[in-house]
Amino acid sequence: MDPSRTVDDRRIWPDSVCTACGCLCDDIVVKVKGDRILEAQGACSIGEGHFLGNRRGDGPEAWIHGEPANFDEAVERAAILLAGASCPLVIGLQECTTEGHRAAVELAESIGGGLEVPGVSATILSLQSVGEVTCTLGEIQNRADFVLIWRADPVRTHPRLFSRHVLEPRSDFLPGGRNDRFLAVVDIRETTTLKEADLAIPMDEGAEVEALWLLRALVKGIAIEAEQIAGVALKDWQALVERFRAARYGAILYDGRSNGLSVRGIHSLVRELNERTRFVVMPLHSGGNGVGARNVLTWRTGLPGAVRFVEGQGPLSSDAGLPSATAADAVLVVSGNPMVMDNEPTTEVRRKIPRVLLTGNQEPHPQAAEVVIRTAAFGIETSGTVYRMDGVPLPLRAVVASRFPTVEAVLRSIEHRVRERRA
Amino acid sequence: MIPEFLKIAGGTVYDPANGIDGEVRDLWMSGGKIVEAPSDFETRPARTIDAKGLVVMPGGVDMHCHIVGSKVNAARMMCPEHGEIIPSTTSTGLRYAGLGYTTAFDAAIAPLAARHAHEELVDTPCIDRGFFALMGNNHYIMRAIRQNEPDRLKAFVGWLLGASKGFAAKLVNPGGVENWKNRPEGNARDLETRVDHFEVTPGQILASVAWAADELRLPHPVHVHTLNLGLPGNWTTTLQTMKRLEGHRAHMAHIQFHSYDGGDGDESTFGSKVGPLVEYLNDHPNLTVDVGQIVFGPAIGMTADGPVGHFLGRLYGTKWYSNDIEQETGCGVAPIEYRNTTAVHAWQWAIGLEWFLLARDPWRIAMSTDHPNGGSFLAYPRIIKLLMDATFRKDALAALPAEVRERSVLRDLDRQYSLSEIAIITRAGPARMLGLTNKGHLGIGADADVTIYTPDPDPEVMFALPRYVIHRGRIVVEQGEIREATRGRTLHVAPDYDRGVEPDLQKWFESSYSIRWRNYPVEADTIGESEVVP
Amino acid sequence: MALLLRRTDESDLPIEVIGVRPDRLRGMPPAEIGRFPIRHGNRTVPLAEVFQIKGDPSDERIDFEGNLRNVHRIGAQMSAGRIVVDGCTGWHLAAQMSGGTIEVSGDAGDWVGAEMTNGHVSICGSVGDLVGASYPGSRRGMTNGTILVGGSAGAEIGRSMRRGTIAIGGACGDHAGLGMIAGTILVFGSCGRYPGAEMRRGTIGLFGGGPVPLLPTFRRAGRFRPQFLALIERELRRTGFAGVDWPSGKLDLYHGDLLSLGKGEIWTREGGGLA
Amino acid sequence: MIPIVVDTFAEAFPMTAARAILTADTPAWAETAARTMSGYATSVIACDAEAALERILDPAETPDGRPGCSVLVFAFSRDALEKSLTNRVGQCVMTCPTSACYNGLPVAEKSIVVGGRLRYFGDGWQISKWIGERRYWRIPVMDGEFLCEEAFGTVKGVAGGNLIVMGNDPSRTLAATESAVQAIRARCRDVILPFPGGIARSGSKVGSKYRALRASTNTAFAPMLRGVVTTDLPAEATCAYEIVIDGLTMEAVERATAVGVQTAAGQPGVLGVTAGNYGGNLGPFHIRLLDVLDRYGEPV
Repeated sequence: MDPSRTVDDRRIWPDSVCTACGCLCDDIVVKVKGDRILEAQGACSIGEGHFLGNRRGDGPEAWIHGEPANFDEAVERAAILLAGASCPLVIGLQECTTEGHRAAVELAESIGGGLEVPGVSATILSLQSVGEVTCTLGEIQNRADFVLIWRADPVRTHPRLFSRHVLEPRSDFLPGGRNDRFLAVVDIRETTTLKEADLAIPMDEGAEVEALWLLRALVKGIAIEAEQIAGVALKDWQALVERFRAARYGAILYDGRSNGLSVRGIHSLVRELNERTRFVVMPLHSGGNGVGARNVLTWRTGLPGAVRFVEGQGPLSSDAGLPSATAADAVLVVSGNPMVMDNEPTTEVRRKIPRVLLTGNQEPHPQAAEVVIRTAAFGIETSGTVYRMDGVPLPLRAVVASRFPTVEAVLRSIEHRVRERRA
Repeated sequence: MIPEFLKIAGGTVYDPANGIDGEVRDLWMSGGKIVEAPSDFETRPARTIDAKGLVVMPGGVDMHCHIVGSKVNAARMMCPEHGEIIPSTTSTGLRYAGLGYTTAFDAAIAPLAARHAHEELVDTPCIDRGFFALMGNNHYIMRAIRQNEPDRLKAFVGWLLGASKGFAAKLVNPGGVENWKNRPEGNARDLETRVDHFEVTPGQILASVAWAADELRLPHPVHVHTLNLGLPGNWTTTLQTMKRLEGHRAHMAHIQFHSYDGGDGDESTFGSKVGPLVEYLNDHPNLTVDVGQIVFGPAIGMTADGPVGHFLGRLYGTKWYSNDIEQETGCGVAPIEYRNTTAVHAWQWAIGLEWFLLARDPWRIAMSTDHPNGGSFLAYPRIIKLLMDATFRKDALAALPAEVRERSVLRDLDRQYSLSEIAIITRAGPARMLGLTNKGHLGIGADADVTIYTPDPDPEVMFALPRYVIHRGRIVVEQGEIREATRGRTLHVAPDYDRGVEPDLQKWFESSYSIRWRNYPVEADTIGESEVVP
Repeated sequence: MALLLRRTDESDLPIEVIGVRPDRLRGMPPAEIGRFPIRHGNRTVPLAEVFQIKGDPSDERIDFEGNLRNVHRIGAQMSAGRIVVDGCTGWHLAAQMSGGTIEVSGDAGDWVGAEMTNGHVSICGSVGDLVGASYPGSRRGMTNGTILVGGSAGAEIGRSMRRGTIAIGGACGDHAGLGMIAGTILVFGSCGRYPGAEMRRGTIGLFGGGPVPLLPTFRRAGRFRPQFLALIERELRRTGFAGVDWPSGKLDLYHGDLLSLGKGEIWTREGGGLA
Repeated sequence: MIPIVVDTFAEAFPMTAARAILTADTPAWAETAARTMSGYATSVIACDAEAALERILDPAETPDGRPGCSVLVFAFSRDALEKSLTNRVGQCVMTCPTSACYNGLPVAEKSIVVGGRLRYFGDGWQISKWIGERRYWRIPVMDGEFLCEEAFGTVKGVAGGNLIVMGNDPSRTLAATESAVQAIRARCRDVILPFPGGIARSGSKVGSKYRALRASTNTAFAPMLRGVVTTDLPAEATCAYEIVIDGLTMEAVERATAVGVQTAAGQPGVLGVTAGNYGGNLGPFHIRLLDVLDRYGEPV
């Protein structure tokens, strides 16, 4: 369905989805002239950068060993590399739609490779050990009379989160909007978000886990003999717990990149709070479609995070599998892997493992990989389904055309060549 | 172009919808449909399956399972150790086909996440499929009831099914989930409980949505998971629910979980109240049920009934996933281990079988394990054996705790299902309950979904390993081997509704949801091959 | 006579020797052993393609030699017999084993003895993370048996372990005994952060001396000299765990994790105390 | 006058036996535990078990490296033994300062549960530990914790081995019997002498004129009844003392018997050494004195 309309020489796309941060705001009005975006109405500063940033569709469509190449040559080269590998790995996948993820799963299967969505392993491990009590953003928007931001700075990283969903909206349940809500912020430094808090708790760096364990103990009514924990007086923590108790529907939001025991601690705290009131937790994920990648990987293979295909077997888990990154003898990086700088040349160390890079970056470094293939810019030139950080699926619509193929198309081309070579 | 024919020759056909009970017949199919035998005797089929001595049935139809969507996927992420019970979409399709099933419906999808469910359905091979859209705690529905605007409600139900490309209206703990989202320990204990903020009752939601589903002439009536699932003494609520639905068609889901005797806190009073409930069902042709049989072993509790998820996680001390979905529903997931040494579990097992054996009309009771809530659908052959072999059943009963062994009426029930009755509860009946005129039978024009079994004295062996499974005229399985992973179709409805409701709806939507009205409906290109069921 | 498997190539691709166990290969003709399928990268190859094979496993013993750093799952699921490794192994050594003995002269990777149900594993060198741990999602780690490590160990050793003994001669990483249900973990070097987080029962002995970073949900009980540790010491010495400095004086006892039952105990050297 | 070793036999019975190793911080407390635990355990005629300290153990010999003692306990069945041992360990060892209690026999299929029953005293705070193949219970008590092994191995032992020392001078006869006791304790393993100081002076016979009694005084060896009843005492004898021997094996009892007979017979004032039996009808084991002297006695 194409909801756009044309006014004079401009095309106007209402309710467009912005993939710049995990909020996936879907109310952006994008105005386009030709293949140039003129305006992204409603977008925050990050979103504006995303929509209006330099898009340059010029230059070669691919490079092999740093030399310009055409698409077919590059696909052929990628297929040779991947099909010839004994232990290939497909990694990244945060910047494509469901269709790209599906193609990646099928390619990984055909080359007998591993497939990994980096990041968020702590959230998944926590889910697998204690579960998760969560909600869609609309529930926070409508019901949450108490919000705790735990070590995150959404005012900077998710600029419209408070105004659209978390703090300011009025609803039947909270007609007073911001006045009906209490905002607590716990962090280790002065953040922009901390300044907005009704209760701000600055704690010591590196003491998160102690603090969370303390809070859990206080919620459970276990006496703790200490005057201060994590650099904060016990009575201040107790004040926070009183706020927990007074909440009707509380929400704890934390940085989705957190790792270690603190994630399990936050999720356990929320579960324990549900013994006395309603509470939910939500990791604040970054932009792109990592949530979608994890979802697709899970439904296609039954396993989240990382899988591995071996001939004659179904998908095997490699969450608890093998040291994949070091074991690989060929790597396909699908755009959107924060671990890979696609505007820099590969280092000597990395070059030992031949790499193929698919990137929507407008100015990739020709030597970022052995084979670099350019793809349509994710979120602007691509259509399909993307998943918001709360798991809500949204339709992404290309607002301008690209001269480069989508990730999905490239992956399918490579898979096609792999199968041809095998046959 | 001359059509290609596939012929199944000389099989013993069980097609209860067409009154065929074990007759030797030929079946011809072409273009994915069952067709007349060509009048031209010269015509040779492209392939003939010699089915002499084999049993031929329509493909199986699972009308109530949980196989796709956000909560199933959350369960996969949470419980990789239980991958056998909640397999990938690919495995799910292949396993259904491997059991001779060619159609399955996911029973609980939040419309807000319908797009996700559809993406998984597209990736589920070998079966035709669809889902029921959750409505029991929908704010707009409750608002329309409070404002006494049945036409608005009816239009909304029509819009919601169209927008989500769903198949039927599903109610889960109507009103109770909203109360639970709204306050700790909130729930609805009976049909007259007040729903916070909305001033409506579960009874009103039940009756109104049942009415709307009938008015919209949906192929499948309102699909009800009523209040108090799994709680001792819940049978009274179930009976009240059935009574409240008088005058409407309705389907009562996983009735086993709603048929318990007993009182608060005292486990020794737990027991079966199938008797009065099945009597009511027998006398009321407007109602159908599926059983939700449990099987001993690991299972995953998975429900839109948020408070039930919390209850399970607490009861068994397991991990617990919960997801409140704005304006629409809740969701709970927790692993369960059913043990035949645990009295309550043994009761649940017995109660399911009591339902199968006491229900008079097999056309109104469907096979289900409420997969994976009562156990995997892979247990169907075992359950069939329990129904067809009274000795096997009594041996199984003998292994249960004394209080169940001695108090369940199961010990006095000698009924054994016939092959024809099995064909009814596993395909013909569910297809009819769903309103699928092309499924569950082998008459001319039906979808060419056929399962061919090798007869065996042990029904479990017979039903676990079909000789052939044919989906839309393509051979999918041959003696346990996958021949072709066909792409199935998504079955959905597109009811007519009064579009005049949309401006008000949009206004409400934009002020309540976290996404835009325009981004809510699922487009046709998301759902793959599909078919609108009239 | 033992079966000797010697790896000669130096490739880094992962090799998984699933099923190469004394209890499985005993009685197998040599040719069949050579054809035994193992995983090499994404392919299935015969054992003889990767290893030189000598001898036979009639006495239920297999010896591994050569470059084994990327050979994974040695002794996994083994139920009886003995495996002797001369060198360093990959991951999942002794995972889910139910009986028998495994000895490694060098290091081993992650998941040593994960979810093992019985048997004895001893490693002279150091090991990776998740020794005796539960696999993702699973409720239980090792349920019995002994894992002795001469060197140090990584993070989350004994995660959700239900029974059995893990002894680490050197240091261990963070979250030792995370969610431990019961059993014994002894560490003779320094210890990472938050030992015993969410432990229900069980014993963690942190004998490296110096302060121990305990969570606020542990409470001090006092200073004691428990007899059971003497028994464990004797048993470990009997099984060859030597060269560590057993504490001889009194020990400090802490109870926790109060968040989950609180019947676990952490013992530290006298004056170890809170970090 | 050369004392006579009567050519007769001791009649012994099978009994189920267990060995407890008791340790404590000091040898004195270990022995206190052992002696208290084996109190009122002389004869199963009226006790729940026959028990006595077997040996004082060197710290190097005990499981936890502390001073210790071993105690053997005999009863008519495994059930009776389990009950008796549990009660005795619970009341006499667990209560004893600093003590711990271990099984001193191999644990085979035929074992009894002791620590596994006493654990409930811990009121939910008991802790189980598997060390090697054995399970231990740690029960919190007021000086720390009482460590007790879960299961105790049992064997079919031999009880009722005996010898009777007869003499004409009570003090010299007693001294001779005492030296026999000392010799047995010093030189024999796997046996206990359950009577006071190892010696019984009220030997018994089976049955009684009173129906309620299962045993009564051994009239044949009661010197003051000479003339009224048939006597087994030599003419000059004015007293007799009995040593009862319970052992883990027949051989252990036989060796102890030989040591006892040989030692007693060489002492001044001893007129003869004999043994108690019931005509061979009651016990299946017959320990013929001359025979065991032949086999196990030291060359004179």
